[in-house]
Amino acid sequence: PAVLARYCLALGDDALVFSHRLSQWCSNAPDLEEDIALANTALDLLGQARLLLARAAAADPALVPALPEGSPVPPEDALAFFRDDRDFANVRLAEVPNGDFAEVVVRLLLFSTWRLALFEQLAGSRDAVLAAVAAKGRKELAYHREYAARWFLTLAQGTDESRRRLLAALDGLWPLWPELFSTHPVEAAAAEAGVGVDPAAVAGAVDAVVEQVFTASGVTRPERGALAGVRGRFGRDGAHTEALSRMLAEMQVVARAHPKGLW
Amino acid sequence: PAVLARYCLALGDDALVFSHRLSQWCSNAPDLEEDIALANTALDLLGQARLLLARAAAADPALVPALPEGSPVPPEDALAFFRDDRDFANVRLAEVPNGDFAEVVVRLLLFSTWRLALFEQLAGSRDAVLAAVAAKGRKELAYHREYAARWFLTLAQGTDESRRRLLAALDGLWPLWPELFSTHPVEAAAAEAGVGVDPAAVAGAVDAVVEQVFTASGVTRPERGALAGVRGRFGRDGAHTEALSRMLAEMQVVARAHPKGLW
Amino acid sequence: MTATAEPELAEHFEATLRRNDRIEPRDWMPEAYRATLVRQIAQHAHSEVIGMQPEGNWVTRAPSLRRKAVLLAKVQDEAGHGLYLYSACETLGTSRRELTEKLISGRQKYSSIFNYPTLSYADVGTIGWLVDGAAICNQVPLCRTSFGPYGRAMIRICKEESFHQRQGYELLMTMMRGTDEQRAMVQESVDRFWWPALMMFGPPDADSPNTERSMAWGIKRNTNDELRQKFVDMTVPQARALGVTLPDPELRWDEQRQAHHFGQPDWAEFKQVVSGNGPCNAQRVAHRKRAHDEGAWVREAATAFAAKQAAAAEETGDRR
Amino acid sequence: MTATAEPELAEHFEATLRRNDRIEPRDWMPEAYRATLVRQIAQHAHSEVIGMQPEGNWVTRAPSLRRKAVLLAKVQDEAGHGLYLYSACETLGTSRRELTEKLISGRQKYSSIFNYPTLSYADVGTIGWLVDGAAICNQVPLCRTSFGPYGRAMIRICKEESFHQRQGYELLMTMMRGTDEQRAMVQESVDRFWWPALMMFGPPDADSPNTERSMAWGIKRNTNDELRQKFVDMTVPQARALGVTLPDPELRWDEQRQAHHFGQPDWAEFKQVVSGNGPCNAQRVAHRKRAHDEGAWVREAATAFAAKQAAAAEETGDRR
Repeated sequence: PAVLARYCLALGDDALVFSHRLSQWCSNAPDLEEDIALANTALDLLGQARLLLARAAAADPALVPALPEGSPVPPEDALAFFRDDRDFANVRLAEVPNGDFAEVVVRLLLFSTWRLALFEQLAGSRDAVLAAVAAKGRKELAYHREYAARWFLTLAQGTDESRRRLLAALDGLWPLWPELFSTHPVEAAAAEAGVGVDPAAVAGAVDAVVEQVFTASGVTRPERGALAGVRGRFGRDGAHTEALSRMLAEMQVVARAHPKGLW
Repeated sequence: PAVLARYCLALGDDALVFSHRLSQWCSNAPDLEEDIALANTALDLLGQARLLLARAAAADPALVPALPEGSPVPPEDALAFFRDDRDFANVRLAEVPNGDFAEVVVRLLLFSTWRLALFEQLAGSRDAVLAAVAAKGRKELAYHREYAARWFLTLAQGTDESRRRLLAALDGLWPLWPELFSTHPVEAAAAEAGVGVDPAAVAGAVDAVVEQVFTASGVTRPERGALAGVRGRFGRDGAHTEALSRMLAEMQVVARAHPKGLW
Repeated sequence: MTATAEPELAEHFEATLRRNDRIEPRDWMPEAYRATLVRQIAQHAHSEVIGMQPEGNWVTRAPSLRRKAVLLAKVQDEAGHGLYLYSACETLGTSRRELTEKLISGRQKYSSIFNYPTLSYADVGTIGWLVDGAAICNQVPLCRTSFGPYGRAMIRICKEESFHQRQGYELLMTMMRGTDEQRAMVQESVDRFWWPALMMFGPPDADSPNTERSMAWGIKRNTNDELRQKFVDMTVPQARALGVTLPDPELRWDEQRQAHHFGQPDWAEFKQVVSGNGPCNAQRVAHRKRAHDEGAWVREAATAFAAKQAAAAEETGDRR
Repeated sequence: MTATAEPELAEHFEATLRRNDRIEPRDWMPEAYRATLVRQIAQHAHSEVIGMQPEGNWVTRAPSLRRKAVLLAKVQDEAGHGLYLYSACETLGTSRRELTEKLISGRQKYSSIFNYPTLSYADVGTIGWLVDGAAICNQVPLCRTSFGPYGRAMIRICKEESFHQRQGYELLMTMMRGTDEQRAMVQESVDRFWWPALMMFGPPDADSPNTERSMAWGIKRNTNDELRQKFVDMTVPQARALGVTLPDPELRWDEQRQAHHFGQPDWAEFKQVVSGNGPCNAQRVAHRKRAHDEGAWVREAATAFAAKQAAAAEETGDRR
């Protein structure tokens, strides 16, 4: 159960953190349709995050931060709002600060392609809750991927400016890609136990999908190396970029100001 | 003493909040010299803020937020880090988010011209501490004003682009100017008691200085009306812009995470 | 247009109004009716779009994941409402692009309520309860408005607004069951939004010169003061149930009128806000303009891509 | 230059070095000496400027007003050091502008330590203690470097760095007297920065091909490994006094050598960071480039204004 809990927390944090970045687009998108689409994606991921954090808390209540006696804060919120950045297990791709619209398109393409592959496997998890979350989530992720791939093609072939921005975004995010396929001990243990997926096992399939989008768009794969961790530790280990603690300062401020608050 | 405390708090908050905005320029200025100059200005104002908050706390300890028993946090930090935006008494000019370099030049010109006029009067305050703070601060403020006026002239007469940006910044900040001269009851009472200055009393003199800078730079005074308050309440009353609570979320996050911390 | 004489068309238009039937985009309509409608619908669309900002201000600070989802969904709905309403304008021959230009250059207005800042999470609830509540009072009669696409958009919008209003009220109810600080937040928020909410119905009837004509055209169904009274009567018992006071010392039940007597908002403040000096006017328009300007390259790319696709399709067609 | 023959000039240069005297900007010097110096001083200047970012990251979150003042003043000092060092480069005929271009286009490097993130307020203390400590070990010998302006800049810089180091150590000492969480923060921070601090002395001597020539020229006074040893010997007792452990299982006092034995940093990681894939390389350079680009219009305005002033002064002069 400790492995299951930590595994659900990792997948939940990916969704929670990237959902937050997407929610920062609210009222800032290039057009109303995109504002709606990005909010919708943020909502889908937020929904996944809530189920996964709740599963994590149920599987191992020791994970949930202690709150003042009598606090009505539910476990999902205790996990979301009362952990520090070093206790978040999300990959760094989820947390980097927003750039322009090309950046969100590329990030969403990479994130949803990867996560969809994981969820397709996870639909067969021995943990029934996780399997159900994955079964529901894969439809959402397939839609996100479609949306991102469509815009990837559009920006790649739209104007010189859009292509320039798309390539710059891809170049900037590419160093974060390998981290998604480096197996963390928790993932290895979860795969071993039949509840989770080893991301390295889906690397080939995921790469083929991304390559297909690149080819259709006339984009060549960047050659940037992987972004190093800190002492070999990555996002899953709680070693994040400087951006995460800033993001959490904003995200958690009201909840933390009212540890006994009822919302 | 309650009036003196609230008066010192208002002047202290002006300095604290604008100092924070200036400190956000750190490593972002157009050149190293400007980075140094803006940091220096931020430091001067931070120094003023510390003395004024300490004076406020000494004059009326009831103003200082309560902290957990055994907390070693000194009063100046309790005031800076453990009040919410609605308890800050700074004028809104101090808090609005940073724009480009023209914005900081105009804001610093307006702020330092106004504050210098106040401090010149305050040097004769019946409160010896406040008088000493003002006597020291006026030299700093005179320097800040010189710096801002020099850049105001440079940007006004530099390039078309710099002039365009300067005028846009001036236009954007001008609605915040009248608030600086609207007398708050605490200011009126402090002036009455001979410890403070009624800002309305220095309005003419301050305006003449600003007008001089405008004339030298070939800039005409904007015609924008005053920014309304909320139900007639302004920054001094704790009615702030949306930006202040966001700024404080970041500024206060570490201190609040460690209410018993020793730094 | 040239086939039928104008007096005849005008008679047909008037007859439709008399029957309380709907005018449809292809029907003939007087130019003044069209212009008034475009202005009114555009102002409403702009209000939805600008209205995303004050609530959006708290999306990233929502204090629970459930509240974050509710708020994000609500702001998303507002974008949707903006879309329907711009579409209704397009049936009248005015493009979204044109209207957006008017919004960001300050030539068209939006509801003055959004020129007030949101200063605590309680404001999210208060906006749902009071602001959406006032909007519903304004909008329910518009479901029967004479112009078809507008009326149909309003039916959908009102349904969603009612949902938002209940959600807002429920947030406040929940907070009132929380800590003392939370209760104080709710009261403070209601104190700030009460008068601006009353202003949402527009100036008193005596100062509202266009009301009569809009009512004759079936674009408006009630006067400002009628709607304001209705809102107050509806809201007072809700405030009591919530446990907050409304900041109006004159407020009392008038047994004779069987309605509440209430004080007048500060109409000088209203004028100041409408004329552009409200606490957030410049900020709101600048935010919209920035987002719009920053998105220009994306919209251009989409247009260029669509043109290339169309050209390619045509070429393929030619070759066949 | 043409007046005196090159061999004679070279002899004069070598003699100055032998006497441990200073070479001054107007003196003749070999081109390779000049180029090496420019590269070394520029890299140092860039390190000061880039070094503003990891600490600047915490200026807006400093947990007390005193610490905020101390940190802001420190970051300001770093900008000042950047200024002196760019000036020293200018005496060698290379402008700040040119060097900045090289920095933001990635053609010149800065200290690899700044490619690690700062993740808690304890990092501010650790950077002062370990990073500035290591920098001082590197730099104190440079006060006696053969090139005059560089040596004099180093004297001033070292004085300020020592001050910063003491402030950093004092912050950590204070935090260690605070809460358990604070002590854990300090330990975690030291764990992260220990190895990168050791890497600041550069690769092992065996892999440092330029050391010999730089030492002959008096640009460098000690080898990398000598300095690293000195740093470890200096730091171990400080760590003990502080109450933290250093994350090196091999670390122990070697009675025979009268020095500490310590493990080797992960040199593969070092190479990865130096070659641009460290956790923050791209971020740091992008930040600098953005600030520089955003400031272009200001620098242009200042130049244009100065030119106008000069022209006006000339015209006034002409008329007299």
